Amino acid sequence: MSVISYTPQDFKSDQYVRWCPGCGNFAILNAIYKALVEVGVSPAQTAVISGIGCSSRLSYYMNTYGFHTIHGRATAIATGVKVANPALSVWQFTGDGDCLAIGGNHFIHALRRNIDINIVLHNNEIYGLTKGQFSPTSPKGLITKSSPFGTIERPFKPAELIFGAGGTFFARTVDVDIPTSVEAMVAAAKHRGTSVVEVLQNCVIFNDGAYKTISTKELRVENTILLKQGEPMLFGKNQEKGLVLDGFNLKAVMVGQNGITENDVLIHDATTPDFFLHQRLAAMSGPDLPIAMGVIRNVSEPTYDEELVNQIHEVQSHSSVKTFEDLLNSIESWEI
Amino acid sequence: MSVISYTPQDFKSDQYVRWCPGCGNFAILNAIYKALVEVGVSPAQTAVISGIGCSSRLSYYMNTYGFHTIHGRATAIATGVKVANPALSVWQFTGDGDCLAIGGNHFIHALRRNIDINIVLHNNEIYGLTKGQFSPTSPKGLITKSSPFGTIERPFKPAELIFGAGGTFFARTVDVDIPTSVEAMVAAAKHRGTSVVEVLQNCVIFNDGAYKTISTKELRVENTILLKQGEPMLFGKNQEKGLVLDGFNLKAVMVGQNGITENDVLIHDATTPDFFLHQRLAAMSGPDLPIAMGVIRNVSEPTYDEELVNQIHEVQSHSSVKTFEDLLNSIESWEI
Amino acid sequence: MTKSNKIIELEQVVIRFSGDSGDGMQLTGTLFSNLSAILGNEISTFPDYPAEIRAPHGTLDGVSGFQVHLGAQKIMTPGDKADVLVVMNPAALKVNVHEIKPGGVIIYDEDTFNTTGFQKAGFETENPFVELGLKDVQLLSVPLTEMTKLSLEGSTFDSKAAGRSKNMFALGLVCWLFNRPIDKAQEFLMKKFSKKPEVLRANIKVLVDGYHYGNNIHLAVSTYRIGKSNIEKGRYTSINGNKAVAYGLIAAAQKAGLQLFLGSYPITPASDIMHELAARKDLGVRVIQSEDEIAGISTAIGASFAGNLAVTSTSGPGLALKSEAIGLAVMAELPLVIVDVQRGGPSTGLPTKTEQADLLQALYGRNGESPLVVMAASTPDNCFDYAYMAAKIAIEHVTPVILLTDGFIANGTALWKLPSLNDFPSIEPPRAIVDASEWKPYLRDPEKLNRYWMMPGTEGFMHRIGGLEKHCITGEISTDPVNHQKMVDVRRMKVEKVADFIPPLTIYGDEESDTLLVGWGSTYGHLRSAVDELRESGKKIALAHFNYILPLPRNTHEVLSHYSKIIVCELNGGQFASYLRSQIQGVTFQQYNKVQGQPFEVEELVVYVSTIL
Amino acid sequence: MTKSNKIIELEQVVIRFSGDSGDGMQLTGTLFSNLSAILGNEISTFPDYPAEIRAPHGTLDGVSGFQVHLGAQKIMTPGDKADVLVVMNPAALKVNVHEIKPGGVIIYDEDTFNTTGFQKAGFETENPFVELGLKDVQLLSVPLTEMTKLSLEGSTFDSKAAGRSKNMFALGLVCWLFNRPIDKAQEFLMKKFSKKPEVLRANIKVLVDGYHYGNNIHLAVSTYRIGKSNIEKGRYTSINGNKAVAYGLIAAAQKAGLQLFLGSYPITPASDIMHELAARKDLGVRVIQSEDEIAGISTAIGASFAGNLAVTSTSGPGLALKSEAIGLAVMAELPLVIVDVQRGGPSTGLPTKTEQADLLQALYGRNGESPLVVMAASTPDNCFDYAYMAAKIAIEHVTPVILLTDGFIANGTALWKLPSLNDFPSIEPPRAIVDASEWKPYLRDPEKLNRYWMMPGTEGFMHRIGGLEKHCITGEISTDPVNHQKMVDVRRMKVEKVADFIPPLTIYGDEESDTLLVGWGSTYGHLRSAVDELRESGKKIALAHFNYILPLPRNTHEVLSHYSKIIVCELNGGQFASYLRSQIQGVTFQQYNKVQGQPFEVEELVVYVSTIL
Ligand SMILES: Cc1ncc(C[n+]2csc(CCOP(=O)(O)OP(=O)(O)O)c2C)c(N)n1
Ligand SMILES: Cc1ncc(C[n+]2csc(CCOP(=O)(O)OP(=O)(O)O)c2C)c(N)n1
Ligand code: SF4
Ligand code: SF4
Ligand SMILES: [Mg+2]
Ligand SMILES: [Mg+2]
Repeated sequence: MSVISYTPQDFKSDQYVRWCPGCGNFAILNAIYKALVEVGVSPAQTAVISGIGCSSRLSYYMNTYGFHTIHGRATAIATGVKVANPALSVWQFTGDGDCLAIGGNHFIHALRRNIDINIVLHNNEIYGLTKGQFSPTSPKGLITKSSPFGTIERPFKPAELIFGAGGTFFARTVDVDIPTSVEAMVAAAKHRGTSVVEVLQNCVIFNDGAYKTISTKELRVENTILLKQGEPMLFGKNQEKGLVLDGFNLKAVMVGQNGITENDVLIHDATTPDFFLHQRLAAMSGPDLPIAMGVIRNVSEPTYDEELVNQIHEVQSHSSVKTFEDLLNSIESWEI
Repeated sequence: MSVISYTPQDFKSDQYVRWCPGCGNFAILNAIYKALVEVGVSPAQTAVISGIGCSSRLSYYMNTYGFHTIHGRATAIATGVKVANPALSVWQFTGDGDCLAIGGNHFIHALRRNIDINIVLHNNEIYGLTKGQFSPTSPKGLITKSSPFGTIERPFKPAELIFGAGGTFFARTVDVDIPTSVEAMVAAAKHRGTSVVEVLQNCVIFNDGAYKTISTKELRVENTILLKQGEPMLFGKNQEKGLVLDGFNLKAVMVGQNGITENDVLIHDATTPDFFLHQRLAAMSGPDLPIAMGVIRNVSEPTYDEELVNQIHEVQSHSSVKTFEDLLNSIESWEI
Repeated sequence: MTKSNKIIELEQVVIRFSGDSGDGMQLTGTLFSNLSAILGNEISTFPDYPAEIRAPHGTLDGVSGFQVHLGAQKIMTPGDKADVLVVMNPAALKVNVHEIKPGGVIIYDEDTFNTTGFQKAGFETENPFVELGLKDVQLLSVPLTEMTKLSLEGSTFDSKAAGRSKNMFALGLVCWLFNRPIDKAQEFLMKKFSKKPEVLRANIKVLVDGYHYGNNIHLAVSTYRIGKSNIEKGRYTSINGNKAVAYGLIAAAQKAGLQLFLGSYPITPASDIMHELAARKDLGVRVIQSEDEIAGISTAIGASFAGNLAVTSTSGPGLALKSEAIGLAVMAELPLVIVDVQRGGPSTGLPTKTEQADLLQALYGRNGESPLVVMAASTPDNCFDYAYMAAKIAIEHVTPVILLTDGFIANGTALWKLPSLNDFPSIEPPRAIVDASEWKPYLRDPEKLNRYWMMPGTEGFMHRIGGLEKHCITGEISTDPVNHQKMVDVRRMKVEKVADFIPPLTIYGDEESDTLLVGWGSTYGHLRSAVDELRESGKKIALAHFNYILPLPRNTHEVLSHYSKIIVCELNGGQFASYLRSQIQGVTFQQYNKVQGQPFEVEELVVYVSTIL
Repeated sequence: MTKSNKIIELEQVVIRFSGDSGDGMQLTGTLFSNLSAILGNEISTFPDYPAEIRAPHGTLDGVSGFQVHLGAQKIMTPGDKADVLVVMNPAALKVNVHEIKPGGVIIYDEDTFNTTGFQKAGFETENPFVELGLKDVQLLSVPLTEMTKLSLEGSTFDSKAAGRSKNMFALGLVCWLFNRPIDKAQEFLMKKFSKKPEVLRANIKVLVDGYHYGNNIHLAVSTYRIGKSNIEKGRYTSINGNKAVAYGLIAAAQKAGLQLFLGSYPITPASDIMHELAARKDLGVRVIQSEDEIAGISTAIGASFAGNLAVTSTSGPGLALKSEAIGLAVMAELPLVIVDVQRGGPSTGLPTKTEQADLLQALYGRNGESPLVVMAASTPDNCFDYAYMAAKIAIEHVTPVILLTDGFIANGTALWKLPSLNDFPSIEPPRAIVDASEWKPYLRDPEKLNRYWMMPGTEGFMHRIGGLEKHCITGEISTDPVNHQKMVDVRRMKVEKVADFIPPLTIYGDEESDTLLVGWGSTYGHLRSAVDELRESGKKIALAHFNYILPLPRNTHEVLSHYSKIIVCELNGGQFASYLRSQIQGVTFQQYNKVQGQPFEVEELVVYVSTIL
């Protein structure tokens, strides 16, 4: 987009970063610095919108235009920013409470409209900032300040909600895996329409270990699959395992065993409009199936902001009303 | 549930019904009268909650306990009613704007929690009461008061949003088909958890003909399939057509042609937890595939209200605190 | 029951068209008022819709009315009661029985005055006039339905469709009655139905037949001639408040050189502002019909952050929902225009009725010390001016502004002289006057105390704002006690400073009288007319009418302190009175309030004031 | 810089514990205040949290404080400045430099007073005391970290874990300083850590070692003996305002024979009410942690419709979001308790700081004429009483009630005598007194003007209510102008009638003085202490403190009119003053305001009042 190239430093603000030591948000912050360098849009052309929550503090740490708004409204505010100035690269950083509890409605409507913003969802399955209540993604049974006997609520599966609302882009990463986060964020930036990057984020204080099964490189090799567009769905230490279809379900197999070859393994295609396989991939969880990481869905559909601008141009090309004065001349009026 | 049996008259209030002549809501009202007779719960044990919109006026026409609330909040209010008194049969009548625009967040969270309420969604793909703006279900391109050049928004597909939010029950009917509506409503009442009956409703004034392809018995025979639990997916005048799988997609076939027999036709099972086929069925639209009507998904999962009551009982069975006085005795205190 | 017919020369006349929702009364009334305006009359109109839901045909709930007041001059209100009432069915008669002046004319469609019609309207006898105790009116029975059918005989219209044109027959008749030019009416219809030649032809035929019907049979009622007004020469249109708001915003955006953005959710009676702006894609206006009111204002806040002239429009319940986000706009200090078209409350209330009961909500409906500018338009046409000024203040003082209108002026129309933008003050978005390296997001203009508005995309001025309390210069998060006090104070002072940029309060009427009526917003026409009437009858009385509410004009205390008796007249329980008491110590305020979903009547004000003078 | 050490006999003392967020200051403070309460002291505490985010260790932003005021009697506030300040690191010293009394004692952990510590706290030199210009204080340097490590040597704790126990060493030391019973402290710890025997053992060891350390080395500072208070005999606990609110609601539900329901969304500083009630499943309390504040109140409205004692709890931004739904509760006339634990505003503001700036929002933050009852608690313990009364009024008058508390009393604690429910008035849900066939949903009790509350499940009483204006008896939708006026009036009068059921305004202090201080809500302790101090110094002064705000006590005007100088003191920009001006004509109100996110200090009030007396 730009011939100037930036360094992570260009995107860092002078603010002291105030998360708890060990918080997963630090890694996410590092990832976004790196990703923005790759995206290549200038800090001045980048707008970072956040709601309220630990995660939402991120906007202060970016040397871009930033707006730390109110709880739950970041998606709607980001929508306004983008429509007002579609030339901006608009990012939203938001928590599972901010985005999916109080902000749920704006979120699903943004996805429906496919407005071109990039949403990074810091999913720590807890309300961090308010010191530890369960969130809409907390696993059922979790004991928290507001659920002393365990929650009785079924959690949202973000990917499924997103697909159900018409989402065109979904990626998943885990905070500690910065390279995958960077890749996902860059892909999100390139995708036109609402992109959601769900980052599984550890809250060391109120929900430590929520993602412990994928918290180290070794564990991730064991328990996740990193999906790559156009590549076979292989995983394991030596890429010795693969995913195949079993009816409508996915199954993990050993390549080379029972006559299964790499050719039997599914090829990842994030670009199919039909979300069936994306849903299946996103739904995978241990122990039989690996957790899917990377860009799971990446589909091209017209965006709201483009459509709006197109419609404006279309109408303007047919109308003689170019100014307020023209408008007055166009309406019924008479001399007295 | 009850040995007394009721007549539709028992559920009718004395209020004059004020919809526009020809409005599809009249048929829905008739269907609910009939359905409640079959459900057999007394009017006094029935609570009807609605938001604001033409459709939401329905609560006035029911001789039950009724609450015509504010725009978009019916789902949350109904949730409160049910949790406060789980013995009640709680119904919500709501429009596509009320439920999916301003009320979208409460709706998806009710589905997530699986609170045992029955939601009848009058989907006329328009804002009726405010005289004709597009709604979140209006087809893209629709020209309305607020979209004089056609909407640029992609509509929600209610079924998909519902499945994405974890919905356990979904049925679809069209206003004019009262028997199917009655059946769907009765099934919704029997289902424990959040049940959504989407009634495709004609707004004669602002969006007339939105469902004209299925507005008569003849057209419905041609263009819809009425799904029945455990029965093959047959449709057409003489049930001569059927649905089969073609990869992950559904395909309509002529039974008896090209060697296809009734045995090849899919059997409808609304009760599978996996929503794959339900989604496929709900997504069908003409001309190649019939529009699916009837109960598409009907899955058993614990409900929020049951879980809450269970947890209360569980805690109570272990606690010696039965009264406020006990509570005071249980806390740290000292004599002065 | 009837008087002898004569030609009455009038300074002004009030005509009310009333019929079933489907009878086209709004169109009839609009056409008639426009015809009158073209003739050089001043006009003021007020549609009186039924509740939001369509009620069954012929019933009281389904009655839709449109009142037109026209005259040579000083037409400030749509008039209290009608000189001429046109009723399309018995229900319309019943609903409007108290809206007719003594000696007035009632024109009714005799074809609907039958047993079915009486029953639907809930009459118990076959003689509605007697049953209603109507005396001292001139009745003019016309077979409107029948004549319309006859008029369209031989056309392609079936009799049901033909029936729908009977409003045109009535309009033709009334045009004859008031000497309105029938050819102008035809022109209007030609524009309106340009795409439906069939309908157009039918309507014109019926219209002309109605006119001639009056002419031919020389109906046994008074006919009227109305003097021409001597208003300023120029190009005029008739405009309602919602449209005027939309135009004012468009004008302001152009003057400021900004793109106009509206984030809004439909709600009666504000939706038309959105409809109007959504139709202005030719002018590049960006409208998001959002998923709810919170998203409406949130998208607007985002658009403001991004540098647009950002607006959100709503009515009372929507304003309530926006409360929290308004607080963000106050805290972040962003320009934002919030239009609240008030309606009857509380809660969903009376959505199609008018009221002034959102004032205290506008002033105080947010957490914390959260000051912003509150202003109110007072006539359909000055909705243009105040929308323009709201935008100017929002932009130049970098603050949210709530502009209050209400159902009465939003839907009512008045004559409007097409403005020239040259006559309007410039609007200068306040941009940083120092280099990026020296600039800080909460540096302020020393005069207005606004911060500078620098938007994304501007090289070098990257910064962060937000809803937490912030340091008074850098904008960094701050919980410092003294800084908080400073910021609370400066936000208040910034709003107070707006008083230096608004006109002083003026007095209408007898400045030297003892008694002062005080009003604000849409009651202006009624209050002023009442003052005129009172003064004509020899009483001494003055009026102070407010358009700027927070801050109040600087001279408010001084002006008010001249009067020993001050009566604050409002369409609410006394909200402005209560606000004035809280702001102006040492002055005693009395109240005259009405909360009935209806505008004042001039007459009630005159009677009330007369009793206390 | 030090004074000679002596034993000081005190009526009262203020101790402030301050350290890093992770240093356990809240626990230390709580234990110490409870120990004192057990000894028969009156107590008042106030935690002063850092902003919501955990700041980096050792920095100013991370400092967390807990102040305890204890004494023989009349401990009404947590105290202005500390007699003894315990600081765990240089940052805590810096943050609290203005919070220490002349001659006070500073106990500090010398192990953290090193170059790293100074740098983190932003000191420029190696001598923080000089750098801060601290004079006239007694410094007590203790190697807290080191001693704690030594104390735990040989245990299974690594030195990092051991470091975390240093608050117990400090506590032990302070217990020695103030003669607190160390065995009681051990008991408390045993309860607290019953499930972590390892941690328990370590904490007790360190605690006891700290105590003996003081004892052994006879630190060169003053030690204190505090008189025992002569408060009423009985069983006591210490309670904070949030817990007291929760208990008051539980008590009210039991007394009314209703199930208790809470719909709420977490928000600082109100969340603890929800936590408290969510833990009371044993009492059948039903809590929904809703998806947002609007759902919080909406579920509560549903629960009220269904017959529960329904409550929603929040803070300012949440109250703003609930505005529209509150209007529904007003219109539908349903019992509902809305607890607003105020915090610094506007917008997200200062979430962990205290303020009284939601008053006008509570009064007016809704569309239309939308009256409801507004009341405020004034101490941590009377949060119980006012929550109880809020529930009683909501139920018996069938109206929403907003109960205002704030961060100061919500988190602050006071001694609370365990109440007996017998001493509390009965609560009678008003059920229809006529047969179902005669009953109508908007029939009213003639005395209170409430409608009767009939819930789903009751055979025969099926009815419909809603947010549209309704007929004054049947509850059917009505747009009739006169009916609307009637309903607006009756909703207002119903709320006004509550004044017949609340205690009259009383005067504290010199009834006959010229000058009256006026306060409301949580400033009570400070205002009363200031009045006491002023009177002790011979000044004549009176205090009128309000807990009931809408309606005001019936005798308000009469009482206030006795004073020639009235000063309304508030932690906002003057909201109650402005409300009083709007309600009480002919009385002049002055203001004393502070908007710094902090409670008043008694001293500033005394100084201010002295200057104007
Ligand atoms: C209107 C409003 N309601 C509630 C809050 C309190 N609040 C702040 S952040 C938050 C949730 C935090 O959880 P999440 O969004 O998951 O972010 P995290 O802190 O976990 O990153 C809540 C409830 C608020 N600030 N504003
Ligand atoms: C807070 C609020 N916002 C907006 C409105 C205006 N409003 C009333 S109903 C409605 C939408 C109606 O559409 P829908 O829910 O689809 O119901 P329908 O009339 O089509 O049955 C709107 C926008 C309102 N009453 N309250
Ligand atoms: S509370 Fe949790 S999410 Fe918040 S900063 Fe600390 S570790 Fe991170
Ligand atoms: S406007 Fe449409 S939805 Fe509303 S009552 Fe009329 S036909 Fe029915
Ligand atoms: Mg979270
Ligand atoms: Mg609709």
